[in-house]
Amino acid sequence: MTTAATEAPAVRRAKPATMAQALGRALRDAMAEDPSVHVLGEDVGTLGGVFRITDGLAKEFGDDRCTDTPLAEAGILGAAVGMAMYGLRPVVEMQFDAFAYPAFEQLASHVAKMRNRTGGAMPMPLTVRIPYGGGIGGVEHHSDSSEAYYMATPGLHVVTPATVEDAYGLLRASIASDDPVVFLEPKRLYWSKSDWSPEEPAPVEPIGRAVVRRPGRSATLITYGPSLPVCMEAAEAAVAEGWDLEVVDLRSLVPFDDGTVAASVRRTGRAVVVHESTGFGGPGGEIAARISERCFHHLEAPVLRVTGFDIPYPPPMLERHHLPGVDRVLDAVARLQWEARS
Amino acid sequence: MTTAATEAPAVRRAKPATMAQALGRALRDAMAEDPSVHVLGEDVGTLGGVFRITDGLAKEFGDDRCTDTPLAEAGILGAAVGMAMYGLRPVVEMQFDAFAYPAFEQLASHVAKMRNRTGGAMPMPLTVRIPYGGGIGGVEHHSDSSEAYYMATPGLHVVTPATVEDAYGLLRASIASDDPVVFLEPKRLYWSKSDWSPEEPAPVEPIGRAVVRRPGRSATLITYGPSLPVCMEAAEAAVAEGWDLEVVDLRSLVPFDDGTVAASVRRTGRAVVVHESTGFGGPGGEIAARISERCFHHLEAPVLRVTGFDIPYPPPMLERHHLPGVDRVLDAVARLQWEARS
Amino acid sequence: MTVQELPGTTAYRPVPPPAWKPLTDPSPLLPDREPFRVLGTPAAAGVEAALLVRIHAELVRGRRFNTQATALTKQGRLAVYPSSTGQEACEVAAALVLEQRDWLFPSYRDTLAAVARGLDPVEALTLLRGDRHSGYDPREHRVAPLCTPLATQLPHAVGLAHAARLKGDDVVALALVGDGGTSEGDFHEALNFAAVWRAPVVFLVQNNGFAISVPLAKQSAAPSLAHKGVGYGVPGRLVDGNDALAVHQVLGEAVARARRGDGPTLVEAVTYRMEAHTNADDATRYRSDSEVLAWRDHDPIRLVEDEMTRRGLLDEETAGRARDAAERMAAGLRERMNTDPALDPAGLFSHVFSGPTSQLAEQEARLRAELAAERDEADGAEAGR
Amino acid sequence: MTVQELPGTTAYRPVPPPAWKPLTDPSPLLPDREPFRVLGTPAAAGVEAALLVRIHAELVRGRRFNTQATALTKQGRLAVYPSSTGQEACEVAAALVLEQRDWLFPSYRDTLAAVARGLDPVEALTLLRGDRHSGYDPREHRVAPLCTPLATQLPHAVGLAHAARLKGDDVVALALVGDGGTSEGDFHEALNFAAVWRAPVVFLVQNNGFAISVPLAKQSAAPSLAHKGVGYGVPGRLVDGNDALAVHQVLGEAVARARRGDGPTLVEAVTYRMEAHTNADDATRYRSDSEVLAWRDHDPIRLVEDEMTRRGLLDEETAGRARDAAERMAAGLRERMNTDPALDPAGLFSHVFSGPTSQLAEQEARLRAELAAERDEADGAEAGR
Ligand SMILES: Cc1ncc(C[n+]2csc(CCOP(=O)(O)OP(=O)(O)O)c2C)c(N)n1
Ligand SMILES: Cc1ncc(C[n+]2csc(CCOP(=O)(O)OP(=O)(O)O)c2C)c(N)n1
Ligand SMILES: [Mg+2]
Ligand SMILES: [Mg+2]
Repeated sequence: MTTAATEAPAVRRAKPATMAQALGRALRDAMAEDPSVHVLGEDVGTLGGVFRITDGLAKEFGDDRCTDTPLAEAGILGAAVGMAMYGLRPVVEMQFDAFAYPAFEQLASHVAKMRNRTGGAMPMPLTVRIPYGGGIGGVEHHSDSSEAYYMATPGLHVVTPATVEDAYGLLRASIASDDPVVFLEPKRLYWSKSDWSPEEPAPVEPIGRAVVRRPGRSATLITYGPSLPVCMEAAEAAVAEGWDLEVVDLRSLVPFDDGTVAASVRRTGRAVVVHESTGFGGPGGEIAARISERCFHHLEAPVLRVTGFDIPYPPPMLERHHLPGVDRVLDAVARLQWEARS
Repeated sequence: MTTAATEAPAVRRAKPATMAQALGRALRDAMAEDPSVHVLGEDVGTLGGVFRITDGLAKEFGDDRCTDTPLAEAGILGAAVGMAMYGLRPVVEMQFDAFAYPAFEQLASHVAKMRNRTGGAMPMPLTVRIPYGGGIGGVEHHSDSSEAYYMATPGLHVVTPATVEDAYGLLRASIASDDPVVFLEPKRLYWSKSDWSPEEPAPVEPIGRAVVRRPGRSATLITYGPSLPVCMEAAEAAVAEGWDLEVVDLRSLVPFDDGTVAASVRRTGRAVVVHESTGFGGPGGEIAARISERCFHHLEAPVLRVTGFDIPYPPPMLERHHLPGVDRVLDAVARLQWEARS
Repeated sequence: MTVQELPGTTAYRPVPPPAWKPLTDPSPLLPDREPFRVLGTPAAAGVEAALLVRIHAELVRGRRFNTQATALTKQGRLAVYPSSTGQEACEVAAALVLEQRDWLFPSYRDTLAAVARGLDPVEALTLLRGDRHSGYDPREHRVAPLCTPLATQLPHAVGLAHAARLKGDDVVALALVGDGGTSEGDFHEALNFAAVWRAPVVFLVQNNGFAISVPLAKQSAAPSLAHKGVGYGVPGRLVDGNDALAVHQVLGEAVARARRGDGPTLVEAVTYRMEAHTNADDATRYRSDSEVLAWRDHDPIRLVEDEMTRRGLLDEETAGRARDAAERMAAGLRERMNTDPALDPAGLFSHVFSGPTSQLAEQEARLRAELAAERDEADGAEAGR
Repeated sequence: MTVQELPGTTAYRPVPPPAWKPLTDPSPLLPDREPFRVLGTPAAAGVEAALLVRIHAELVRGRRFNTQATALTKQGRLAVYPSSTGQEACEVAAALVLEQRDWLFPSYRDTLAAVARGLDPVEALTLLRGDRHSGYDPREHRVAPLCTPLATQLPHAVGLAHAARLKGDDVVALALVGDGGTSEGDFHEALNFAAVWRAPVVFLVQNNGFAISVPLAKQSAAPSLAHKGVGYGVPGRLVDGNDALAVHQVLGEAVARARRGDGPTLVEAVTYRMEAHTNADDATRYRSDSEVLAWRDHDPIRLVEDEMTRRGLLDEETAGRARDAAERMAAGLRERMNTDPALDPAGLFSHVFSGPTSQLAEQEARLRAELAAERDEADGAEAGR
């Protein structure tokens, strides 16, 4: 698969690009390259999506390639399953995290199982894009972090970018994948920027590889999606406290890159998992457990978790108390039993 | 709340009782005691449910108290929400684990959130009974272990009995609870027996307390529901290997009894979590992470997990390879770095 | 059983197969071909003056509520507001046809219906201000929380109405949903349950032409949304949703029918969303000004005022009274929305369950410690100044 | 916008509100009041003898398939079998009306339709034997996997038909669902998508009177399930589901309509499940023998045979040929189902994803080691004997 965008995009965009633009560009390039890629969802056509990710696609590729569907998420995903059965590569947009729940049965009982059920005869090259997480002042049901549900469903890949470049690269890889991918878009990073411009070809990132965003020696922060900027900021702040933190961006929750994570923790001996999803039953438990299993004798302290509370997502005016911020990350780092090493 | 069954049951049953009978008796006693308890679901009335748990209820209490609904799980749970809003205590039966998925939105977005959303004004005293897990030769979609989904949804209690007595006691407590409870019934234990008879009053177990099923000193097996008998058998078999295993039955995944679990692991210094749900993203990750956080300096070895594989549930003829059995539990115990202690 | 086992040689009898019989007569379930109207028809003359005046006052107040709430978004006092401007006839009629003991199940766009039913506007707006998900006790005015996940409130209404009937209470539930919401599976399941249970519930579809940007033609190919009723054995009624008298009458009949024990009704009110989806939406992306303009001629307040004028009921005093009441409501709302709501972050844990779990107690303690530290720091900073 | 801003004083015009127009004429979408029949009516005489003979042979084979599969459950060779005895007319007609390039979307009860379409019976039965979830390549005969979660296959059929149309392929999808399945939200969403997209898809509801124990009257209060069509703008057709010629004709017309590009059709076939829900069910708990008996007089094979007799087409040769073909199929099935399927447990990991993940590779290695150890132990035990 190549990433070369041979033609100029419909609209020339100035640097720097936002994550939203990178996602839109990834869709556009995928559609231009492969006529079997179809985008469908609520308001994705004429409006270009409520976050404008699909802006311009209906115009460029027509309503049949970028389709405003009736308002019914199970129907959307179910129809996408049928389209995939006929050889298309549907890319479904769910409007918000909690509005993917009506499609849960289609996802768990069909999307995740179709290939396995048919002994490989019927693959599901389908991408489900879901804006997720909070921090944008969304009203109730607009800020869920639902990644734990998808992680616990064998047969799905679960991918989430934290940078503008990855947004492009991982979405291209997800659409190109012959396996179904739940592509989680951290909505509060939609307007984050990077010097990368959609004019430049961006690397298509293979799914399943974590990346060290900041090398360090004292401890490892393991995170993904919306919490990466928090961890980067915490790592900078930690320098003043004498800690040199390594930051690992998972990028893909399934498959999980045990290699990169374990190598980092073995090096640093301490780890904190950071995510905004609720703690109990959230991704952090799995991640912490895996680290403990693999790095037990290298650990100077238990793997700690900094997460959202175990509560329904709060109303906007209170969300800042729920979301893990720099202070909570540093607090956790401070609790990593530093005296033990000496 | 009392458990006294003041009248004799409609049908005298001989000892020993099965878990299925205990569940049915719990429903009957709850309905007899509290006229606001209503049972609804597919085939629960005339047929008495496909597992016959609700057998006799429609006859004894009438169709309005035990209702055959149309075939639509979101509708069933959604209607139950409305019934609870009006002050009833609905008990919903989902026919099988995977057939609860259509109701996922109602569960995640309403059942779990209603009390919190309304500042406590609108509680959800609602029980959702879900037969779960495999081992009964069920065709596809009839053997899912879906507890991870419910654990990751704040606002829900998640309860699962492993013994006949607990089936009665925990179901009574769940129905009596003012909070919504996902009550997971290990279907392969439906026909398990105990000397307890439905004629005797059984203790109502408070939700949220784990119990030590077998005291031991070498290591702790932490389990629940369908895997308890496996762990008990493994513990017996381990005696021959010189291991005296403690077995903890969680009974309630939410709330989680950190006290009992941590006390046990601090005593034994080693732990294996056993469940048949898939490992990745399953309950074991959370449990292992909690133990490591709380008992780090008492641990002689990493907390290990023995779970189903990370695959869609296999066809019946292969399920025995998927389900964690005694041998896998003993293998894990053997890997608990026994040399380290000496 | 195989065919060989079949007894004898009885000749084939061209009778309906034994289990089949039409369950219901379909004809009375089908909507009329044209939306029902009162205003501008001879029937309008038969409507009591008092009702006309009352509805007019409620419409004026409702419109004012909509404009005030929209203004509050511009002032940053409301995070977002999905306006029901243009749909006030439906919102107001939905509130007026219910008795105190009845229940209203609003969707996220129906703050006005909740307010018209008697809810404190400030409490009704917490969801959209962002301080609380649902700032009122649903039991006080029997208004369910404004529902964001589309159509999910419909089975709730059915369950509640069913429960009331089982308890022998004379209670009707009225549930609101949009044209887009009718596409969700929950709509289907709710209608079906209501019909099978003969629940005293009324479904009002406000067909305002759009689901955000998606026009009705991409949402449904049905003759009308009211035609969905017959598929459940539920009568479907089509009404001009901007004709407040018509909506009031049709809903009133449906509520009466439910109260009599004759089961649910599906009402489709044809109306139009005059504003964008919310203040955050840009409606010019998907519809023309001329379409919006055409609907101005069909404004619900205007239609009522035309009739009042015709009957000499719109004197300066009546109009002034309605306007004044609306302005008082708006002024009160403005004032009360101008103060920041008092919020206790530690309250985040108070209502997850009926009692605290050890996990939540731990987390609450941690948050309280953080808040105390924050306060100390702030105090320190202040003292240092 | 407030009412005050509204321009001028144009009088109220009693015209339909601007956005509303009936999208479709409802009349042609409504089913007839009686199920459509051919057998026992004058129209039967017009049906070609060859078709009659062919359908008869398929029905006999279908019945034999059902009885053989049920027998296999008693011998422990099939874990479970949901028999379609009594419903063969629907199953067979569904297979016959499709071209090779078309797609069939069966529910869990429709093994027979899949087999009638050409699937190897042993491969079609793997789900129910328990060796594989779906033992055939869906693309080979264009039969989707037998679908267990009710109604979830319906949106798949819509999506596939839509995709084919977008690609310009002349392909129709026919999806099967039960009366109970129509209550699921997925039914609603699929019908609506199909109508809006004008997808070439046909929905066949086999109304066999029960969803396990729940009779139709507790499932729906609609005049008929075919009346659900109009709510989507989809024509609803009601047919006697035990009259193979009628089902064949109605489905054939629906398929032709879809092929012409005129969109979906909803067909309700009124039939009866003669056996229990599955061999594991006890139907005496919820229905009377007399009801079952009444339907014996309406047996689909019997109805066809009556017509053949009338026309002198059921000579011993024809009957014998049909019976022999059925017995051959049954004997082959018996024999092939008598051997245990070869299964590789390590294959559990092969098709979760297109390639192995490191996690699955680890787990597979663990299982392989266990299996090797088991084999060694077994060999050791053998050697020791
Ligand atoms: C289940 C669900 N899916 C998607 C959304 C996002 N959403 C909010 S409003 C809306 C459009 C609703 O249209 P309609 O039902 O016609 O109501 P209206 O906005 O016109 O009042 C959408 C798609 C949602 N709230 N819930
Ligand atoms: C979503 C879902 N809910 C419940 C079930 C369990 N179940 C299997 S068959 C059945 C009854 C189906 O009735 P109907 O649709 O009429 O089909 P029939 O069995 O009569 O062919 C039920 C409830 C299921 N398979 N899927
Ligand atoms: Mg609308
Ligand atoms: Mg049926």
